[in-house]
Parts: sequence; structure tokens; C-alpha cells
Amino acid sequence: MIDYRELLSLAIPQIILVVTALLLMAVDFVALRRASTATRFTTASVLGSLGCALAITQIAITHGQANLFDGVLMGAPFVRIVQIAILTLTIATLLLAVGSSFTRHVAEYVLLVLLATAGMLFLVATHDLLVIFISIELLSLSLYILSAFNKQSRFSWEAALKYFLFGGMSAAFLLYGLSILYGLSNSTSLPEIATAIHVVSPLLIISIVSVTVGLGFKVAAAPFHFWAPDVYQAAPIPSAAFIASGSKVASFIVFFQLATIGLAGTQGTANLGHFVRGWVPVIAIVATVSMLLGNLVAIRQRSVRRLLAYSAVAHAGYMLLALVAHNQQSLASLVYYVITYSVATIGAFAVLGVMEVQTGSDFLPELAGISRREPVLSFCLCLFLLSLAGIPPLAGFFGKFYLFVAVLQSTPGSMPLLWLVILAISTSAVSLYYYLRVLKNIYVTLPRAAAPGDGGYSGQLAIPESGERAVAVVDLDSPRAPHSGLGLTRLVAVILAGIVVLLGFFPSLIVNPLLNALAN
Amino acid sequence: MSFPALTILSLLPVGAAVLMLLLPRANATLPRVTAGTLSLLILAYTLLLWLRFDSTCGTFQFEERHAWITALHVEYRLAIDGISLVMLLLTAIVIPIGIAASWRTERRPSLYFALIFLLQATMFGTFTALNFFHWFIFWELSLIPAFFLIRLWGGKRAGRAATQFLVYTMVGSVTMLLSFLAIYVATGSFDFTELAGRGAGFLPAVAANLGWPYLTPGHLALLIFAGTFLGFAVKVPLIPFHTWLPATYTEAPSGVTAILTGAMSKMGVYGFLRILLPIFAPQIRQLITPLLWLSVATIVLSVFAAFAQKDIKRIFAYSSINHLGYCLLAGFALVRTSNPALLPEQYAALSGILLQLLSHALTAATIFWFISLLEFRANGDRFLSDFGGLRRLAPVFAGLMGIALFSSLGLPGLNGFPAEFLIFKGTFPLVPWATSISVLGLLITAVFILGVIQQVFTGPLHANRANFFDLTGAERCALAPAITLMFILGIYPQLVLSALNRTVIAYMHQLRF
Amino acid sequence: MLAWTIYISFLGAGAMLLLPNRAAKTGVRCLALFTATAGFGIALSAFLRHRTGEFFTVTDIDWIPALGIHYHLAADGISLSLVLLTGIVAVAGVLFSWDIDDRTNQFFAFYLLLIGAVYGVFLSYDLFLLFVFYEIVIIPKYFLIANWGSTRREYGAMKLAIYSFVGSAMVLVGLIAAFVAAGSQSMSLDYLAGSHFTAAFQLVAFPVVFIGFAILAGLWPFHTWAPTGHVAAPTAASMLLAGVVMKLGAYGCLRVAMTLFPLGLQPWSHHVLGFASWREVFAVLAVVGIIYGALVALVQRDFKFVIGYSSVSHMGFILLGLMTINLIGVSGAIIQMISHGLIAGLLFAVVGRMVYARTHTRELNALGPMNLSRLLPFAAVTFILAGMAGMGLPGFSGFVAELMIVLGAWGAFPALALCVGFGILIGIVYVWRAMQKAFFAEPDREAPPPHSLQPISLPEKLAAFLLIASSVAVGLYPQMVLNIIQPALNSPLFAGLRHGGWQ
Amino acid sequence: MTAPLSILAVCAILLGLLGTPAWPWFQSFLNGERSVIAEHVPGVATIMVTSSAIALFGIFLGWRLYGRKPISATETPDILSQLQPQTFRLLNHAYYVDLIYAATFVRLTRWSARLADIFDRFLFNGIVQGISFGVLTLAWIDSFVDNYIVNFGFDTGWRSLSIGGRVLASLQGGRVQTYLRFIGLALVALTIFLLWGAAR
Repeated sequence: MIDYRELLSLAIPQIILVVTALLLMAVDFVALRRASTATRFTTASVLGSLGCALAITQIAITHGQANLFDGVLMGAPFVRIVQIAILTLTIATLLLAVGSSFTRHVAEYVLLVLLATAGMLFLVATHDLLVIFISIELLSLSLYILSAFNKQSRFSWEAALKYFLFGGMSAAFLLYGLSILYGLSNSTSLPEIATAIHVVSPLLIISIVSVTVGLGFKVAAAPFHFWAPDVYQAAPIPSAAFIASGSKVASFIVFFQLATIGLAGTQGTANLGHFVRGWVPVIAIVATVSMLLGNLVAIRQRSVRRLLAYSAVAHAGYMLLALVAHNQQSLASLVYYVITYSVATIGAFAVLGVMEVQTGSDFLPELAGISRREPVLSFCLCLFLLSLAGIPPLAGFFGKFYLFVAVLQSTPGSMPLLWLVILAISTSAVSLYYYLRVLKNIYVTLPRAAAPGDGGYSGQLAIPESGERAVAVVDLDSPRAPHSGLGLTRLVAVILAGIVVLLGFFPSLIVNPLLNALAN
Repeated sequence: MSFPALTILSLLPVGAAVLMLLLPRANATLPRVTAGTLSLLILAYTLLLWLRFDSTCGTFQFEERHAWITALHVEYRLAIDGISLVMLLLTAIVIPIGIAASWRTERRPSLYFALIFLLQATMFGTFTALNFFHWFIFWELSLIPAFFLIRLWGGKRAGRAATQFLVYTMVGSVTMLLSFLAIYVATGSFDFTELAGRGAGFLPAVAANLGWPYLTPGHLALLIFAGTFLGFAVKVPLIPFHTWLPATYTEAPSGVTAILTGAMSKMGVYGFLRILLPIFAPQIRQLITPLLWLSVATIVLSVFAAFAQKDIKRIFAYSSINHLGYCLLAGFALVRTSNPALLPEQYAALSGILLQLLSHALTAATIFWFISLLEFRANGDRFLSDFGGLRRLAPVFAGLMGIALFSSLGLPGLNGFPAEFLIFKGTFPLVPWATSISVLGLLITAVFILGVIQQVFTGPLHANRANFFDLTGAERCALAPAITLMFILGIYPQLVLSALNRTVIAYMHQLRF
Repeated sequence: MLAWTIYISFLGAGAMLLLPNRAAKTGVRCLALFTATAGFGIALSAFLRHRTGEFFTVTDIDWIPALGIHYHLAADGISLSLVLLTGIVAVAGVLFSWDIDDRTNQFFAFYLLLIGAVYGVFLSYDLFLLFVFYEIVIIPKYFLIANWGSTRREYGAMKLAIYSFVGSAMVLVGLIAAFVAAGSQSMSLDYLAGSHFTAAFQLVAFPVVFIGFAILAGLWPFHTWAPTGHVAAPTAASMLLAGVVMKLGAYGCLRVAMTLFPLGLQPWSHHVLGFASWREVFAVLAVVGIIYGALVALVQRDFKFVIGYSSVSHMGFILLGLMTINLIGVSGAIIQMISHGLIAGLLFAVVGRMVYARTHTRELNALGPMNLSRLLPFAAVTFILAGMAGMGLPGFSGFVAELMIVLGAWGAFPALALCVGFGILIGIVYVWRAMQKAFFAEPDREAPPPHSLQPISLPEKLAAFLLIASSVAVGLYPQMVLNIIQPALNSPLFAGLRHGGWQ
Repeated sequence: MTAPLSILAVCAILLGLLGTPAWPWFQSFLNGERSVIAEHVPGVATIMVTSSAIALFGIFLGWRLYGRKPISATETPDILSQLQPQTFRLLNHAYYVDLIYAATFVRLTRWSARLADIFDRFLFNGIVQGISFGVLTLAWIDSFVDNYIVNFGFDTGWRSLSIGGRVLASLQGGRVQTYLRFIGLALVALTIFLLWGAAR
């Protein structure tokens, strides 16, 4: 017998979001007809943020376990933590949009963001194939549109289109894989699937692979990452930040749950030289490819956004290691990692947003010597990038450390997964190079320097990127408008930088609650 | 604790150097006068030590001993016996001569004299130290002032010569350092007397402790010996390790050369007596024949080389190699046999060595002093062919320099004679063949020195030397003490020998058992 | 109290960052000097107070309970003496970079950040903490060189950063592996050193961690960052680089690699190319580094390159000393760390600040005709003293260090001891060559130096005096350092090493 | 030349006195023990007497020849040359000892001196020069190694990394078709790997 009251009580945050969305739409259409885009954006984002905040408080005050219709919708401390994280990231994203004016359809934009967030909240709170698929679609569709919002730039269109085609394809694979799972277990709830499936049949293999494709696309793991550079480069700053942060969190959580709960019996192993059938080897391979490809290609990038995209691929590779390890410790490390990563990425995008307005592009040579004009922001960007590179005492370092420890712990004894850790650490050593290159252009190279004279490497730097160039993402009708909102963006950047440092110094702030939540 | 006489002895020149550096730049005569007085004061202090030295016992005196680096068992240990005393004495005598010989230094005289005093300080340190650690400190540091004296005040090719001098000596020092560290690793001691006390053949045991995988202990012992030997052989020098010497002595200003040959080369001989013979006696016995050949070659080759030179400085550079060659010959002869019947000869040889060191210091320094005077008067010409018939213009000059030269060829009545007499008397019974070959050295020395006298003072007057003038009164007064000392030592060597008898006996006793 | 060496430096760095770019330069400099001096003072007082040399805890706070990681600062004789060294070099560095005019506050901010991190590495007892500080060092290094450096600065800086990061990556692998293998209870030094890893594990982990650290210590053939980095760096940075940062590597080798994995030094079961153990391999590499560095320094035309390679050579001594796992050799290595820290700093100061900043050239052949020994007598004398100290002339710290290391080597690898002798000789020769070419070459009368050089300023003299004095002090009375080093080496922490053939 | 010669003479006489076996006080004096005159040494008396006699006879002869009328001018021929020309020639050339001496000993000495000098200049010096030259060559080789092998190795290693990056980056052609193709490839590859590559 269905208990709708409990259903409501569990879905309250999502409901809050939707209501806020409708509310602000009304406000925007009724009250602010002929206000400037900037003001409309401001009000909309603020309203949206308030909604999220409300949702957060609602989540924060609820306690205890709940499980509706064996896993269709769950409430658990762990889930709540993740949801809070997602909402916080959404707030940050929305605040980035304040004052920006790349589109006139403000309300729709914010609405989509909120809907996507609702999708994420469902995504992390369910153990049911159907809900997973539906909420993924809700999330993805809104993201496609969000990335296409900048009408001035045809690249935005193009990227969105690619994103859409790509996403549709991978969604098809995902659906295919899930349906096979259902066919094998004739159940849609993950625990039951786990109990039903024991043997790694070819059919299961097909489904594992196609599910990997589907979710690999969401987390932008190589070789399913091709959409990422274009979208990151061409999408409006808030959308890009949103895609890079919040959706990552949700996707990784669901990926983890799907694999560890749904396919509990059929991991297989990825021990060096002794791969055993199952989903672990698949993910190990995807992780390896992502780490290598992401880091190597990032070396070559001259657009900071594309660089972030490829570093995202690399980080996806690292985070997939947590799936390979698949134990509580690794789940905790995964959550910590993905959260800190998202924070750093949003921060980077925030800074880029300001800098693009200043310089008109995100290409390294244009950023040369900007630290003299924007000391604070440059410092923030420095923190974000170094955190991504995993330099202590910033959050990124502890994330890596914790993750690798978890991976090694997962297989006690002779550490058969050591090769993955070694690979990850060495590729991250490479990654420092391209992050430092950005910082070099910001801090060292003098403004208006023709070509960044990077000693022996100058030759490589001078070679232009083979891909498409981005054009300035500036508002056309009101040139002075952007600066009105930049103050807030600056503030956001600074706050995020503070968070990065804080979480780096006190990782326990997240790790302890996580472990407690996972314990019960 | 007692009065630290020796520490003060080493500190005095340092103080003098500081004082020199503090002098005002402008005044020209002030530095030289100060330097002269200070050096004489130091000489006086040394003489005081000599008087206080108790010649009735052959043990170490004025001992100072303090723990220093306990982790390395290194202690600060100073003491002197007769040998060290002679060394101190000759150093103290040579320095004033050197200063007098460089009386007319124009370029930065105060710095020049300061460096000379530093050199003296390091030499004092070397002659008083009984622990390898700080002995080596002084031994090495002595190079630095010497280097700069040669480098900055030397002749045209001084740079090359100085570097050669430094690097050459450093090679020796480093090999010596390695050997001593090897010894330390096995014995845990840096103390000369303690190591010497270990008695014969402790070195193979050392080598055995080292556990060298490739060589037998005996061979490793020889290797260690060779390292130390090289260090001293370069310093003395012993042919074929001497190639730095002619260039250096020639390029250095004569005053510095006087000090180099008078005092610094003695550091090498001192090393032989204080370190090599007592510690490495068995190894030396093993290699006695080649070593004797080396010293004979040194004596003969050097004297012939001297004969072939045209440059006066070069001549006496080689001749001082030759004179120290006698000391080494005698030194090796000392450890050749332990036949008690030969004990008196060994005493004679050892006292001969010491006397030779002293007298050669005096003579060579004086000769280079004269050479500096010559150079000054002949504005820089040094070749024999540039001189001639000076006796007519400068009889006193000729006479006094003649005396110095005669003493260097060992004329009876002058200081050279008793020393060489004792050496030959003592050495002949010990190593007859080597000694008899070495007599050739005396002969040729006589020949080329007479040649020099003849070329420089007799014959027709050289055209460029028309305005050559005789010694001034001041110069005569300055030279007089040195010349007198030559006569004194020549006629009454007991003055020194009496103070050394006990030491000699003790030394030989310790060397034999 | 000792922990404040770290905090005060970081605070100073923060203050520098907060200062506006247009702040009065002298004020900034004085602030930097004050900070550095304060750190030095604290270090000195601690050095004077703790004469036992045993480990004593400074701070111990539960930091990340999930992994049993503590914020644990502690110091023993070794770290104390190195902390003191850092203090001295820091002060000298500030004094020598008194002439920095471009973005002074940023320069000193990075500088102090670097200093603080170095203090941190020397003081941290928890290896996670140690690694954190160790990596913090990289970034300021990069910016100091890339921003204020000279020739090919960006190349040099990037090279240095990459090398360091690769090294620390290896260290990280080893640490994580050790942490997990030890049961991931705690990262504190004694816990990990006490948990007996299997010999097989240690034989693999030791080289990884050791090389990881040794890269920063300029182990041949991973030394190539050192000359380029040193040459590219501004004076103060190369002083710190050679003076303390390279010591971080050596310190890590001793404190982490050798302490955690003593069995890794044990002989293998088989011979490879005549090597029977990692110990021999690294000893030989160290000696190769000594001779190789000296030889290359012998033929350099750039004055600063001479010094750069000389520090490669000197670091070889340290590694050799560590590999002779006996008390005298290892303590010699530590003395050499101190000595080289002082001397290399001084040499770089002379070349970079006293000479290059005035003559604007580092070509030995170009410097010669300027007759610098007359124009800059102070620089000449300083260089002579520093050179003497560097080539291990007795009376200076270098002598004691090399003496003890060679003693250790005689005990462990006699053949290598002989090679070291050769290295020492070459060292003497190149120092002397550089000195003659730079200061005492024959001045050509007709072409006097184009610009009259301004005299050596007071800060430079102070700093030079400070460094020389400390070098001589160590050289004449090494006991004051040995007093606290040797108890530290005898502490139970190194029990494993002692079992592994300690003498 | 008189003064040095007389000094020489005096010293020679002294030396003669010092060395007599009858009274070897000099040796004993140096050895520091006082000595006594030996009362009767066999044969000493006769030797002393005869030698003194000969000396006296020589002096007498000289006095007979020259003492009476001293030589007024150098050009006046010597009396002996008139009395006994060949004896005089012999004496005048000092028994030709000088010639023999010059022909044998002096020449030999000069030759050996020249030899020693050459030895010194070329052999020993040459060895030293050779060693230093060898060291320098070694140094040059090492610096070459450092520039063109160690450094170059690092640079090329890094360059190859970033070239790999470029190659991979060229996959990102901007054409969706290729992207999708890659997905397909990955799918197939993974499936094949799982089916046949991994153990059961």
C-alpha cells in the first residue's frame, strides 16, 4: 500500500525547487517586463538561490532512514549530504549568473537550472533503474538547453548540438544496458538485481559496457568525453560551471551506486596482469584511458576552458578509481574528491568569467600578465588550479591522497591495484605542467607579450590549437552591463577559494560526517 | 693549566698580520719598518722559548692538551721537542730575512707583509701540532698566503707558477689526507705520538681492519704509505715531484722565495721526520732501495740541473732541492738498519739533518736576499750573462755574497760544512754506495757556485752594470747578523747540537723499537 | 615555540601579500628581514636549549582522524641543526636580495612562504604533514625563478618544478603504499618506522622513495635541474635552492627513505652489473655525481654555472655519506648539509649579487679584464674564503664534513673513498680556476671597466660575514653540532638502520 | 780575488789540522765528547817529518830562484825558463792537468748537466702536463654529456609527451560523426576485451 505522505516528505526539496522555478518565472514575466537583463538575472538567480537554500534547510532538519518502494526513493544521511552538496553547488552556479546578460530568456534559464538540480536530487536518492534513467534524462535535457543559451555565439549552438547528439546516443546505450539488466533480473531495483545476477554472462557484459558508455558520457570519461571540450569552451559561463560541477557529483554517485549495489556479485578484478571478467576491469580501463588522454591533451591546449575540459577528463579518470576500489572508504573519498573538484572548477569558471569580460577571450596569450590588473582573482585562480593539480594544503591534494589510500586499502596484502595508483600519481605529476602554464601566463608573462617565451617549450606553445577558436562572450547591447554583476562573481570566487583552502586544511569537515553517514 | 707558550707563539704572527692590515695606506716606509720590528720581536720570543727549552731531556715540552672534537677523538695537542725547536728557530730567523729581502715592495706593502706573517703563523702551527687534525689545518692553510704572495707580487708568468704550486701541493695533501683517514678508520686516532707508539708493522693490521676487498693488507699498507709519502715528497721536493719548484721559486719575488726555500720546504722534511719515519718505518724498510735511489737522483739530477741553468734564481732553486736531498738521504738511511753498532752514526746523521735544515735555511734565505739586492740594482735582470766584474764596483757586496755562497758549498768554517760533514759521516756507514754517489753532488755544487762567483764578480765589467753600487750602510748592518750567524754555526755548531742531543737519542730509540 | 618559525614566516608572507604593490620598498624589506630574523632567533634559542638531541614534540594535534593523521611537529638534533641553517640562510638571503625593486612585496611573500615550508618539512614528524610542506615548497620556487630570474628563467623554473613534482610523486607513491601496508593506522614517523615491512616490500619501496627525494638532492643523473635552476634563479632564490631546498631532498632520504625502509639497503640475493644492493648503487651514483659535477664545473664559461655544478658535486658527498650507513659517515653527511647550505649560499651571493648585479655579465672571460680584485676587493676576498670553504680546506665547515664522509667511506667502500679523493682535487682546481679567471686575470690597461661599480653595500657585508662566520664556527668546533646530531642518530628511530650494518 | 782565496787557504789549513788522525778533535767535538791527543800513532811521526821537510825544501828552492832579485816587470822572462825551458813549460801548463781536466771532467759535467736539464724540462714536466691535459679532456667530455645527453634527454622526453598530446588532441576534430565512431569503437573493444581478454 502506497504511503504518499512519506513520498511527499521525501520529495519536499525537489518540490521546493520546482515551486521556486515557477515562482520566479512568474515574477520575471509579470514584474520585470522591461527591466534590464542584468537586473532580471540578478533577481532570478537570487530567488533561485533562496529556493535552494530553503531546500537545504529542509534537508538539514530531516533525519533517519527511509526507503520507499524498495529503493525508488530513499532518505539516508549519506544521500542528504550529497544532496546538500549539490544544492550548494547550484547556488554557486546561480550566483555566477547574477548580472550576466548573454540571453534575454532569463527566467527560462534559471528554471532549467533548478529543474536539472531537482533531477540530480532524485538521481542520488534512488536505487531504481527507472527513476535513475528518468532523472538522468531530466538532468541531461536541461543541460543541453543550458549549454545552448548563448545566442550571440554560434559556437554555443554548435557545441550544444554536438552535446545533444552525443547525449542522445549515450542515453540510448544507457537505456539498452539497463533494459538488459532488467531482462536478466526482471527487477528494476538495484538490490534485487544484485541478488538475481551472479554469473558474468556475455549478455551481462554487453549491458555493463553499454551502461559504462552511458554514464561515462555523463562523467566525461575518455573515450566518451568528446563533447566536453566544445561545451566547456562555448557554453555560457554558468552553464559550463554547472555541467562541470553539479552534474558530475550526481553522475558519479549514481554510477557508483549502480555498479556497487546493482552489480554487487559481478565485480571481477583489475589486478595487474590478472583481469577477471566483471565491471571493475571495464572501469579500470576507462579510467586509465581518461587519465592518460586527459592529461596529455591538456598539455596542448591554449584555451583555458578547453584545458579545464581535458583536466575534467583526467579527473574523471582519477575518480573512477574509487569505483574500481568499490568500498565504503572509497565512496567517502569519491564524494570528498568530487565535491572539492566541483568547487575548484566552479571557482575557476567564475574567475574566467570575469577575465573574459576583461580580455575578451580565455586564450592563454590574452591572459598574459592579468595578475597585475586582477591580483585577487588571479590569486583565487591560482588556488583553484593548484587545488586541481593536487598541491597541498589545498583540498585537491587531500582528495587525491584519500582516494589513493582507499584504492590501495580495497585490496589488502600485495596491493594489486598499485599500478593504477602509480599511473594516477605520475599523470598528475604531468598535470602540474599545464596548470603551471596557465599561472605562468597570468603571473610571469608580461602583458601584451607577443608569444609566451617558455624557454625550450616556446616552439610548442606557439602552435595554435587545431580545434575551433572561441569568440568573445560579451554582451553586445550594453557594453557596461557586465561589470555590474562582476562584484558578486568576485565575491563568489573568493568564497569558493576560501572553501578550497578550508577543506584542504580541515578535510574532516566533510570526511567525518560522510564516514558517520556511511557507518549506519 | 700552564702557560700556553706555543699557542701564543702561533698567535703572535696572526696579531702582527692584523696590525699590518690596520696600518694607514698612505705611508710607504711605515709598513716595512713595522713588519721588520714585529718579525724581530717574534724571533726574540722564539729565542726565549729556546732558552727555556730543557735540553737535558728528549721528551716533548711546553705541552698543551685539550679535548676538542670528542666525537672524532680529536684533541688540541701542542708540544715541541728538539726537532720542532729547530724548525721554529729557523722559521723565526728566515722571516726577518725574507722581509728584509722584500724591503722595496711598492704594491700594497702592508698586505704583502701581513700575508708573510700569516704564512709564518701557519708554519709555527705546523711545527708545534702533534695531532693530525690541526696539523693538517695549518699545513693546508700555509698554501693560501704563499699562493697569493706568489700570484700577486710575482713575475710575468706568476699566475701559472702559483697555480702549479698550489695544485701540486694540494694533490700531495689530499693523498696524505686519504691515507690518514684510512689509518684513523682502523685505529681511531689522529695523534702522531700515539700512532708512532704503535710500533712496527701496525699498518698491515690497520689495512686488515679496513677490509679492502682487492688488495692484501701489506699492499694496502704500502698504498697508505705512498699517499703520505707523496704529500711530503712534493713539499720538500723530491725528484720527480719537484716540477712545480723551479717555476715557483723563479716567479716569486725573491723575498718570498727566501721564505719558501728557507722555511716552507722544511715543512716537508719536518713531515718526514715527525710523521713518515716514525709511523711508516716498516714500509720504508720495505722500499728502502728505491727510496734511496730517489734521494740520490734528487741530489745528483738537481745539482746537474742547477749547473745547466742561466737564471740565477733557477740555479739556487735547484741547489736547494739538492741540499734538502741530503737530508732525505740521511733520513732514509736512519731506518735502514737496527744494528746497535751503528747507533752513533745514526745519531750523527740525525743531528746532521737538523743542522743542515737550520744552516740551509740561513744560507739559502741569505742568498736569495742577495739576489733580491742584485735584482734591484740590475733592475730585474737575473741571468748570469747580465753580470760580470761587479767586484770592482761593489767589493763589500761581492765579499759578503761570496761568504754566503761559500757556506752554501760547504766551506769549512762556515755553517754548511759541519752539517754536511755530519750527514756524510753518519750516512756513509749506513748506506755506503748511495752516499758515495751523492758526494758527486758536493763536487758539482762547488763547481757551479764557483762558476757563479766567477761570472758575476770577476772578469770584465758588464756594460749594463756601469751604475751598479755597493751595499749601503743600512744593508750592511742588516746583513751583518746573518753572516755572523753563518760563521758562528760553522765554527761552533755545538751551540745548536748540544740542545738536540737528548732529542736525537730519544728519537732514534723510539724509531728503532 | 619552535613551531612559530613556520607560523611567523607564513604570517610574514601573508602580510607581504596584503601590502599594496606601491608600498615603501624599504618598509617591505625591513618587514621581511624582521620576519626572517625572528625565525632565526627562535631556531637559535631552540638550538641552544635542547642539547640532548633527542626527539621532543613541539605540537601534536589530532588532524584527520579518519586516517589517523596528526598535526605533529617534533624536532631532534638533526632537524634542529637544519632548522638553524634555514634560519641563517633565510636572513642572509633577505639581506642579499635588498636590491629587488620589481614587485618587492610579492618577491618576499614567495620567499617567506618558501622559508616557512622548509621549516615545516624539517619540523614535521607526521609524514603526511612532512609531505604537505614538501610540496608547498615547489610553487614559490617556481614563481621566484620565473618572475625574478635571469637567463632562460621560465625554462629553468618549469624544469625545476617538473623535476620536483615527479620526485614528490614518487615519494607519494611510496608513502601511501607504506601507510596502507602498515595498516593505515597512523602516518607518524615512529609508527611507520616501527611497523616492520616485509623485506620484499622495502626492497621495492626504498629506491622509489629514496630517488624521489634524491632528485631534489641533485642525485646524478637526475641533477640536471640544478644547474639550470640555480643559474636561472635570482640570487636569493638560488641561495635558498642550493642552501636549504636541496637539503630537503637529502633530509627526506635520511628521515623517510632510510628510516622507514632500512631493509631496502640490505644486499639483494643476486648481482646486477656487479651491484649487490641499492646501497652500492646509490653510493656509486653519488661518487659519480661528485666527480662529474666537479669536472663539468671545471670547464664552464658562465660563473654561475660553475657554482651550480659545484653544488651537484657537493650534494654527492651528502648522498655518499648517507650511504655509508655508519655513524661517522651519516653525521658527516649532516654536517655537509649544513656546510654546503652556508657555502653554496655565499658563493651564489657573490656571483649573483656582488658581481653579476654590478657587472651585468657572468662570462668568466669577460669578468677577467675588469680587474675585479681591485674594484670589488670585498667580493674577491669573500669568494676566496667561500671557495676555500667549498673545496674543503681545513678550518672551514667543508673540511670537517668531507673528512667525516671520507672516513665513513673508507669504512664502507674503500675504492670509492679513493675516487672521492680525486673529486676533491678537481674541486680545488675548478674553484681556483674560477677565482683566477674572475678576479685575478691580467687586467688589460687600455680598456677599463665601462661603468664604475658601486661599492659593496652594508647588507651584503653583513650577510657575507654571517655566513662565513658560521661556516668557520662549524669548521673549527664541529662538536657543537655533533653533540646533538649523534644522539639523534643513536635514537631508537634509526634502530632499523643500525641493524642494517650500522657501525 | 785575493780575499776569498786567502779565506780558502786559511780554511784549508785549518781543515788539514782538523783532520789529523793524531788528534781527531773535530769529529769528537761535533759528537759532543771531548777528545785527547793520541800519544803514539804508528807512522805519524815519520809522515809529519818528511812532509815538512819537503815543504821546507820547496820554499828554499823558490827563495833561491826568485828571492834574491825580485821580478821587476812581468815581461822579463822567468829565470827558470832560461835555465830549464821544458821544465818551465811543464810547470807553466801546470803539468797539463787543466787540459786533461777540461777534456774529461768538465765536458762530462756539462753534458750531464744539459741532460739533467732536458730531463727536468721535458720528461717530468711533460708527464705533469699530460695528466692535466687528460683531466681537462675528461671534463670536456662530461660537460658534453651533460648538455647533449642528460639535458637533451629531459627535453626530448618532455617534448615527446606533448607531441603525444598533440596527436591525441587531433582526435578532437570537431566532427560529431567521428566522435560517435569512437564510442562505437570503444564499445566493441571493451566487449571483446571482456569476452576474450579477461579471465573468467
